[in-house]
Amino acid sequence: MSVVVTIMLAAGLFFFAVGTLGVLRFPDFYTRLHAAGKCDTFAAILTLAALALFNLQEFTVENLLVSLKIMSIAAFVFIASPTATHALTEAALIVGVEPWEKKGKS
Amino acid sequence: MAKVSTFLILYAFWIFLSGMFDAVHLFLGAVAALLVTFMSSTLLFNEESPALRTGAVFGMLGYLPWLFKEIVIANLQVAYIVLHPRMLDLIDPQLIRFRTRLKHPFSRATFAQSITLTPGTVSVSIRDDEFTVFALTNSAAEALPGEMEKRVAAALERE
Amino acid sequence: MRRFREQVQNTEGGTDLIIRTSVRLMVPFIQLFGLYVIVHGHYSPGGGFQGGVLLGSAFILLALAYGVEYSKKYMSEFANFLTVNIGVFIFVGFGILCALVGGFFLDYGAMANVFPMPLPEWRYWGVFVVEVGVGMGVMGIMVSLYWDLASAGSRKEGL
Amino acid sequence: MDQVFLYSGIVLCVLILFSLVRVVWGPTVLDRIVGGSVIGAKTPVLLLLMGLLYDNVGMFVDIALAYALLNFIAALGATKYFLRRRAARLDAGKPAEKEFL
Repeated sequence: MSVVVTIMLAAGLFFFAVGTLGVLRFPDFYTRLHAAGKCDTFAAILTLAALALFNLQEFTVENLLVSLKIMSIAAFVFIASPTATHALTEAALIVGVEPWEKKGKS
Repeated sequence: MAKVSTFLILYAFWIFLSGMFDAVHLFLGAVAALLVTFMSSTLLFNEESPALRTGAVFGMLGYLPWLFKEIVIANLQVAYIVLHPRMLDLIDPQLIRFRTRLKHPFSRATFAQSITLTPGTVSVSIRDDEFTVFALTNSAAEALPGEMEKRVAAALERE
Repeated sequence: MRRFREQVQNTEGGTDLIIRTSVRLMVPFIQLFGLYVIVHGHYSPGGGFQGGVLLGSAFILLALAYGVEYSKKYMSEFANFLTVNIGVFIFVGFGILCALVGGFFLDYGAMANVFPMPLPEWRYWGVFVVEVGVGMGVMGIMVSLYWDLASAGSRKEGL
Repeated sequence: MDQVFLYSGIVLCVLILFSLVRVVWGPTVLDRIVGGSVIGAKTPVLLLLMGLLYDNVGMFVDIALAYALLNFIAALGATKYFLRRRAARLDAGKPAEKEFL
């Protein structure tokens, strides 16, 4: 059990790191949102699932309810994060943030 | 019908939030769930939402695993692009638009959220039945609307 | 890319389906969570103030997604007025009632003089009543602050 | 197992510090909002790790839930605020400001 939890936690942290690196490295606002929106959602779900699984090691009703709460955080993030990404993209496009374009293209 | 199902869902949510099964807390939970049902019963289930149809629920259950697989692929792709030393050669950001065949507002919103979570694309806006999507690479731009729209339609728009 | 941007800009103010759908699905659960935080103030972090903030933020979320005018269908100005005043009345009234029956302000144990119940029970119910009052007051003030600040006092449009 | 959680928490703190770079130096206001929401996505996990280290998950899970919720409202509200401010400036006949973008 603890091996599975460690692997999931490590994978989640890796995708968190990828998201942060992407936010730092990408050239413009829209591409940064790609990294932020996707990686953070998936990494949050992975790490929260790992913690919920670890919490279930001693199976009692109380622990089960706490694990369900943790999974409800994951479900909330799963709905909320793409919505925030969408709102930010649309706002940036309306306000007029300049997108980065590949050289040699009109 | 909508009110009863809202109340039942909220009461189940209360029980697993609370975790106390004595009479006082169960009664307070019933009062709270009734209050919320009274305040916002038209929010959870209304005419925009097909969630009351059982077919849509089972369709959603079939759709989510596929979506999760796509999310894993999307993350691996983003990881590849971010960790690539010459990242700027790989990306080619562009805006694309297409018309959708989906009719229901709820399934359109589901489709847009799925677009945001899957490889290389972020949905920008829905105007009438026209989607605007920001794609990170050329291949992601060409793949839309594609298979995902069919799957959403099969999951949620079956009559 | 510039042409696409102009098209999106020109259709500004259209209905934003994605935000509406996800907010619609979230708001009842947020309200129930706020009520849970108010009721379980003794055992877990939180209490009246935090629960009131969560309840108020549910209405603020509704007003952000649908506009202030629409959110008044769920929380009218008069209902908000009543909520704030009843909340403050419960809080101050219960405190003064405790003082009147022979204790200090908000001294719940003193209520045992008029209504015989064990002291711990009175502590429990006294805290509960006061927290409900605080929660109602905080929620109403949060919502009306948002209405006033977001619509520059006109209470029509909002952010 | 506590060691794993402790080191995960430290890694998350370091990642939050890196995200702060985007908040402080981000060229546009919207970049700063993205930096904030990236930090906000990590914080519930950090809170839960703290709860597991203190053996008190039942308490921290409520805080984490409320935090995730308020973070979403903050991102949405900030976005709407900047949209509205631009619209108000255009209505008043002034050019949309470029210094923030």
